[in-house]
Amino acid sequence: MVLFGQSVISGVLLGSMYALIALGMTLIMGVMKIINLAHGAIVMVGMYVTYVCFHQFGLDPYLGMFAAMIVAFLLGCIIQKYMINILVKVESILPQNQVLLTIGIMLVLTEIARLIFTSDYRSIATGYSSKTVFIADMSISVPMLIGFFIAIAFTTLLHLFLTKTDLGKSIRATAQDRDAAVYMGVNSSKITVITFGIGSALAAAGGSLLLPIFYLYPDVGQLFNAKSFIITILGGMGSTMGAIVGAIILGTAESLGATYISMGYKDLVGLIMFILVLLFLPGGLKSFIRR
Amino acid sequence: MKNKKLLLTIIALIAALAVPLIIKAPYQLHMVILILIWATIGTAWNLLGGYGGQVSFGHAAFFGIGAYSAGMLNLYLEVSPWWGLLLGPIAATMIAYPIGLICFRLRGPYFALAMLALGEIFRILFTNLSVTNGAQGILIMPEITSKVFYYYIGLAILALTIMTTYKIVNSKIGYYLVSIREDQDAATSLGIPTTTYKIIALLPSAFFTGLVGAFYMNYVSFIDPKIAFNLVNVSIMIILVVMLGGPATTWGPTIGAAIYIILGELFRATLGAANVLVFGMLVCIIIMFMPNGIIGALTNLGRLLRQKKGWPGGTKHESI
Amino acid sequence: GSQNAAGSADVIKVGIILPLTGSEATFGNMEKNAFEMAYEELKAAGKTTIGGKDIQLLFEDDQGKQDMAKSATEKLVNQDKVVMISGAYSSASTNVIAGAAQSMNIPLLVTTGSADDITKKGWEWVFRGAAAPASKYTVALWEMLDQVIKPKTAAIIYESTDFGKSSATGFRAEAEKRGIEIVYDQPYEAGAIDFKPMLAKVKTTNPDMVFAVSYLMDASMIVKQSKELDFNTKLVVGGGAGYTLPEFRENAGEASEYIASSTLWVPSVTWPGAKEFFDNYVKKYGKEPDYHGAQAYATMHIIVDALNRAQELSNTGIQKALKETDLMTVMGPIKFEDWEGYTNQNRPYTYVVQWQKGKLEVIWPEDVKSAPLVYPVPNWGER
Amino acid sequence: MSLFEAKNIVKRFGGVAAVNNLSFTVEKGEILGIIGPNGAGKTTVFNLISCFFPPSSGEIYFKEKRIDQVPAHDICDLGIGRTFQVVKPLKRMTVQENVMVGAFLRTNSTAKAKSKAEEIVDFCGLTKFKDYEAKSLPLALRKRLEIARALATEPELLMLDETCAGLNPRESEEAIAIIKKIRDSGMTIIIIEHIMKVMMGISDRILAINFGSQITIGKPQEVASHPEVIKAYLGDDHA
Amino acid sequence: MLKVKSLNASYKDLQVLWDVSFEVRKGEFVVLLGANGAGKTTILNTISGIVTNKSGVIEFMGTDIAKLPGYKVAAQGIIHVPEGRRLFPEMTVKENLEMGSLFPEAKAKRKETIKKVFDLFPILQEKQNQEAGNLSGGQQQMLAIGRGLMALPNLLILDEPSLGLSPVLVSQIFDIVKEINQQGVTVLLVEQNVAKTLSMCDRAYVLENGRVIMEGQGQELLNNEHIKEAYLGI
Ligand SMILES: Nc1ncnc2c1ncn2[C@@H]1O[C@H](COP(=O)(O)OP(=O)(O)OP(=O)(O)O)[C@@H](O)[C@H]1O
Ligand SMILES: Nc1ncnc2c1ncn2[C@@H]1O[C@H](COP(=O)(O)OP(=O)(O)OP(=O)(O)O)[C@@H](O)[C@H]1O
Ligand SMILES: [Mg+2]
Ligand SMILES: [Mg+2]
Repeated sequence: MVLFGQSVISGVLLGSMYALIALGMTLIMGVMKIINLAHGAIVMVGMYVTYVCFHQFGLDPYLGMFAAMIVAFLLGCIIQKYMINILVKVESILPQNQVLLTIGIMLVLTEIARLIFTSDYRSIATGYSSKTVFIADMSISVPMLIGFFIAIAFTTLLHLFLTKTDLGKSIRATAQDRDAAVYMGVNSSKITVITFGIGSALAAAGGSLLLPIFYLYPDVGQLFNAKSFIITILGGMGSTMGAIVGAIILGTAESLGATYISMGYKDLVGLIMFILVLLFLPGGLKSFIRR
Repeated sequence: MKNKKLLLTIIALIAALAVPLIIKAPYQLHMVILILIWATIGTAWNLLGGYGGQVSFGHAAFFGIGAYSAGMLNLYLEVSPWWGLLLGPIAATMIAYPIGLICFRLRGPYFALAMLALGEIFRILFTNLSVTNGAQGILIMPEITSKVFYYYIGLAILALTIMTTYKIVNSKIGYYLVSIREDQDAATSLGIPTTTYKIIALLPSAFFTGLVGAFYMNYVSFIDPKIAFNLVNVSIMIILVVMLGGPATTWGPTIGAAIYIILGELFRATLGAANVLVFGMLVCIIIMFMPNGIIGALTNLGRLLRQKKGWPGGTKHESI
Repeated sequence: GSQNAAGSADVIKVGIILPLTGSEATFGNMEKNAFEMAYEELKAAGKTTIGGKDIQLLFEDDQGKQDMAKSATEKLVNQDKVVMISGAYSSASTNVIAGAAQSMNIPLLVTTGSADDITKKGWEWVFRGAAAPASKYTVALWEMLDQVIKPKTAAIIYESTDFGKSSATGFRAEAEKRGIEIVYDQPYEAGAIDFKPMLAKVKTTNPDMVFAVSYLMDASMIVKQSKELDFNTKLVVGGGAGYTLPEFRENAGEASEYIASSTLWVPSVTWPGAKEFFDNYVKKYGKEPDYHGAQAYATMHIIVDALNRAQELSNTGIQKALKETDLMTVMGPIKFEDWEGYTNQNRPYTYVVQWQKGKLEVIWPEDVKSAPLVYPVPNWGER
Repeated sequence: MSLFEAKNIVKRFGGVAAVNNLSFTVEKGEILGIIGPNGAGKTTVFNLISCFFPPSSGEIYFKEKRIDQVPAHDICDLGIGRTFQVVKPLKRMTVQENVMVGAFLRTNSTAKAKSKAEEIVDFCGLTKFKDYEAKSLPLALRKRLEIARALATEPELLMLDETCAGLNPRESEEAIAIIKKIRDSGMTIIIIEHIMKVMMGISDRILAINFGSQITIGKPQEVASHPEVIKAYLGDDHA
Repeated sequence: MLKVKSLNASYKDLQVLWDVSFEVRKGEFVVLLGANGAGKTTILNTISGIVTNKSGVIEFMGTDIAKLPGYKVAAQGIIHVPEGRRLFPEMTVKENLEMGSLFPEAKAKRKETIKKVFDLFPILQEKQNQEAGNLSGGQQQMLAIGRGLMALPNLLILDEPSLGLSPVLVSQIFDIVKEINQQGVTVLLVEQNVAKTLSMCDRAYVLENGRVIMEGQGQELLNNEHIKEAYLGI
C-alpha cells in the first residue's frame, strides 16, 4: 500500500513537472497547429538561463524562472517571426515541412548551447533541492510540490487569458483563420509571434522548475518532446485544462508502470497510451472537460 | 518526350554502372554506398509520404527490423547475414501491415505522431527484449570487404526500388495516392478505399526500407536499437533527404541523399565543433527557401522562365 | 586523396576517432586533450620521431554515431593512409570501427569502448589495452564482497545500454556462482527524472546491497532520490562510470557520501606517472580528468611504444609490435593476452572506491587502499 | 421498386436531429430536387446517402440493396456519385488528372482512364483547361470539374449539392445545360439548389424539407405553392 | 469616402486587376458586378490589405490606405465580410461576434451591439454557445454579417452575402443590408444576384476581366442591353 501510494504521489508530482512544458506545447501545437520539435530545445534554453542566473547572480531558480521566461519568450518570437511565418507563406506539397524546420532549429539551438557551455552536465544545488516531507512513510519532494502549485497557477492563468481576454480570443481566432482575423483588425502575424513566444516562455518555466531537482546538458530537451506530444494529444489539442490533467495522468501511468512493470518499459506505457488515445479518443480529455 | 526520358534513364544507368571504374578510392566509394542506402530509403518513403501524403515519422521501425533480421539470422542460426536481404524486407512488410491498419485510421499530423510513437515503441522493445540482444546490439563480421561488391548490390537495390515506385506511381495506384494526398474526402467520394490504398503504398515502402536495412547491417556490420530505431538519425533524416531533393518526384530522394551525405561528411571532416550547427542552419535555410526541394525549386524556376501568360493564372502541371 | 599518399612518406599517421561533438563530446574532448598532452610529453622526450619520420595524430569526430565512425574509419584508412587507428568512446562506434579495421587489416587499439564482444570475436587486428570489458570492471569488487561484505541478497539496477547490460550480466553471473539471491534486477532508460517508483520497489525487497550501473547524472539522481525516500541499505556500489566522476559529487551533494563504486582508475593509484598526469592535466586544461582521460593518456603511450618497437611500419609490423607490448602506464601494466575467450585483451586492474567526506578514497585492493572501507554505511538519518 | 429509397432516416448530432425521420424515393431517370431552408439537413442527407457517416437510425436502399452500413468508398462503386457543396478539387492535379481519378474506378488501364477522361472533360466543356492545375480554376469551373469527376465514375445516381451557387445567371444557365445533358444520357439525379428558377426548370419532382423532416414532395409547381414551403423557405415575394 | 484610382493587382506573376478606378460616397450603396473570376473579390481584398501585390491609390476619408497592412485597414472602419464567410469554426457564436468588436469604440458598445445583432438574427441568439463550425451554411452567413456589424463600421464591404442561402433568407439579408445602409452605414456589395441588387443599389460598376467597363445608376444598368444579355440571361 505504501508502495502504491508512493508511486501515485511520485507520478502526480512528476506529471506536474511535465505540465508547464506541455502547456507550452498545447499552445503552439493545439492552438497554432505547429508540430514543434524544437520545443525541448527551448526548455533547454530556459534551463541554461536559470542556471546562469543562479551561478552568476545567485538568483534562486524560482526567480530565475522569470528571466528564463523572458528570454524564451523573445526567442520564440524570433523563431516565429523570422522563420515559421516565412515558411507558412510559401506553398509546399507536404505541409509537414514545417516540422523539419523546427528540427533544424532544434539542432541549431542545441549546438549553440554546446559551443557555449560544452556538453558537460550541470546542476544547481539549492538548500531545498533534496527537501522532503513524509506522509505516512511516503516521501514528497518539496521542490516538486512547489512545481505542482506553480503549474496549476500558470494553467489557470493561461486558461483565463485565452477564454476571457480579447488578446486570448484573438490568439484562438488567428489560429483558426489567419486572414479572417485580419479582417477583424487583428494583426495576425504579431499574434502568432506572441503565441509562440508565450508557448516558449511556458516551456522555459517548466524547465526552470526542473532545475533544482534535475540537471542539464545541451541535449536535455529531447527528453521532453515526446512527453509533451503525448500530453497534448491526451489532453486534447489546445486545451489548457486538458494539458495539466493529461500531464498528471501520464506521470502517474509512467510511475505505476515503473513500479509494477519495469522501469525500462516506463516510456512504453506513455507511448501506448498515446496511440490508444489517438485511436479511441480523438478529441482527447478535452471531450470530457469541456474547454 | 517519352523517348528522351528513356534515353536519359539508360545513360544514368550506364553512368551508375561505371562509377567504380572512375571512383576507385574506397573512401569515396564508401560515401557513394551511403548515398545509395539513403537514396533507397528516401525513395521508399517517398512513395507513401511524397505521393500519398502520409508523412511517416516512424520509418526507422522498418529499417531497424530489416537490419535486425540480418543480424539475428547470423546470431541465432549462424547463417550468412546476406539472407537478411530476403528475410528483412518480408519481416518489415509483415510488421507494416498491422501498423498500417492502426495508424491509417488517423490523418495528417495525428498520423505523423502515431508513426513517431510506433517507431519509439520498437526502439524501447528492442532495447529491453533479450532475444534481440537488447541494448548490446548485434555485431557481425563482414564477410566481403570489397567496396565494389557492396556498391553493385546497393545500386541494384536502389534501381529496383526506383523502378518499382516509378511503375506504381504511374499506374492507377499512383493517381489514387496523389488524390488521397490532395483531398481524402474527395477521394472517398470517387470510390477510392483510402485505407486500402495507403496500405498498398505502405507495404512496398516498408519492404524496400527493410531491404535496405538488411543491406545496411551487412555493410556496417553492427547495429543496436539506438542506431537502427533512431528517431532523429533515421526517421527524420529520411524525411529530410526527401524534402531536400524534392518530394513526389522520381529522382528527388536520390539527389537529396547525395547532397545530404556529401555535405554531412564535408562538414564533419572540415568544420570541427561547429559541424552540426552548420548542418542545422542549412536544414533551416533549405526548408525555408526551397519548400519543395531542389527539384521543386528547379521546376519552379523553369516555369517562371517558360510561362509568362495565360488565363487563369494556372500553372501547367508537370507530370506527377 | 592522391596528394596525401605522397605526404604519407615522411610522417607516420595515426588516426584517432572520438566524439568531439554531440552528446558524448565532454568525454571525447577530455580524451583528445589527454592524447595531445601525452603526445607533447613524448615529443619532448624525443619518442615521436621514428627513423626521421614524425608521428602525426589525425583526430576524426564521430559525433558519437556509428555511421560517422564508419565514414571516419574509411577516410582515415583509405584516404589519409594511417598506419593504425585508435578510439572510440562509445561501444557502438567501437564495434563498427573494430569490424572495419578487422576487414581492412588495420591495427585498432581501443581506447574506451567496453563492450565485451569487441575482443571476443577473435579479431587479430583489434587490441584493447587501457580499457576493460564491461563485465570485468568488478573484479576487485568481488574480491571485496567475498572477503568483507559477504552479502546474502543484492539488487541490480542498470541503465539499458551496452555497458549497463554487460555489467549487470557479469554481476549476475558472479552472484549466482556464490548463491547470492538477486531480489531485484531491472534496467531503466537513461535520463529519467524520477527514479522513486523503482527505488521504492527496491526498498520493499530490502537487499543487503545495491549494485547500480548508471551514467553520470542518473547516478546522482538515484542516490539523491534514495536519500529522499530514506531507503537504507548496507552498501550501494556503482558499476563504474557515473559513480566516480567529480560531477557526481557535485550534483548528488551529501547523498554521495559512502557510495562505493568499482572503477578502472583513480588519481590516487600507485602506478608511476598517474599523479603527475592528473596534476598536469588539471594545470593545463583547468579541469579534473577522470579515468577516460587516463585511458587516452595511456593509449598514446602504448601507441608510441609499439611504433618505436615495430620492425617495419606496415600493418603486420605494427600488429606484431602491439602484440608484444609490455609497458607500464598510468593505467598499470599493459600486455595483450588471450584469456577467457578474449583476444588481444589486457587484464585490467580494477579498484573499489568510496566517497568519504567528499573525497574519493580507494578502499580495495587492500595493498593500495587510501582509506578503510566504511561498512555497513550508516542510515541516511545518521550521516 | 424504385431505384433509390430512404426509409425513416434519422441523423443526430449531439442531441439535435439534423435529419429527422425522412423517407423518400427516387425513380430511375428522374431529377429530384431537394429544397429547404439553410440548416434543414439537405447536405446531411447527401452525406448519409454517400455514407460519410452512418444514420442514427433508418434504412437506405439503392437498387434494392441496403447501403446505409457499407463503407463510404463502396457507395461510388455501387453507382452513386456526388459533388460537394464546398468544392474539393484535387488541387495539384490537372483537370484531366482529376477526372482520370474518377475514371479509374471502372478501369485499371491508364490509357483507358485517359481517353474516358478526355471524353468527359469535353462533355463538360472543360477541354480548354484540361492541363491546368485544379487549384488555378475559378469557382464556376471548379464546380463543373466536380461534376465531371463524379461523372467519370459512371454513376447511375448523381447527387449535386449547390452546383449553381455563386454562379451568375448566365453561368448557371451553362451549368443547367450540362445537367440536362446528363439527364438526357439516362442518369438519375438528386439536386440541391437554392435558386428556385433553376430548380423549377429542371426538377421532375421537388422534396421540400425543414428541420430535417419533409414538408411536402411533388411537382415543382405544387411544391412552390405549398403554403408551408412559402413560409419557411421562399418568402412572400416568391408566392 | 472611398476612392480607388488606377488600381492594378496581381497574384504572383499573374495580373488580375487592370487600372481599376471607382468611388463610393458617404452613405451610398454601391454594387460591383462581374462574372466569375472577373476580379471582384480581388478588388475587395486589395482594399482590405489582404492582397499586397498592387499599385494605385486607395483613399479612404482622405487618407491613403493602399500601403496599410490589413489589420490597420480594419481599424479605419472598413469592415469586410469576406467571401466564404471565414468564421472562426472552433469558437462559439458569441465569441465570433466578440471578435468583431476589438477596437475601443466598438468594444465599449459590445453588449448593446450584440443585442442588436441578436434581434436581427434570432437564430444566432439561440445558438450563441455552439461552435460556429457546426452551423449550417445560412446560419454561418448570418453570423459573418453579424460579426461585421459588431465593429460599427463606417464602410461595410460584403462579398456575395447571399451565396447558398434560401430564397427567404436572401430577401431577408438584402433587407437587412438595405436597412443597415439606411441607418447611415456606407455599403459596398458584390453580388451575383444581379437583378435584385441593381434594383436596390444607388450605383453600380461592372467589371470584366479585371477592368471596369461600365458604371451607372442601378435602374439604368438594369435596362442596359449588355447587362441584360451577359448577366441576366434574358
Ligand atoms: N458535423 C456536424 N456536427 C454537428 N452538427 C452538424 C454537422 N453537420 C451539420 N450539422 C448541423 O446539421 C444541420 C443541417 O446541416 P446541413 O449542412 O445538412 O444543412 P443544409 O440543409 O445543407 O443547409 P445549407 O442550405 O445551408 O447548406 C445544421 O443545423 C448543422 O448545424
Ligand atoms: N490566390 C490566388 N492565386 C492566384 N490566382 C487567383 C487567386 N485568387 C484569385 N485568383 C484569380 O484571379 C482572378 C480573379 O478572381 P476573383 O476571386 O477576384 O474573382 P471574382 O470576381 O471574385 O469571382 P467569383 O464570382 O468567383 O467570386 C481569377 O482568374 C482567379 O482565378
Ligand atoms: Mg448544404
Ligand atoms: Mg469572388
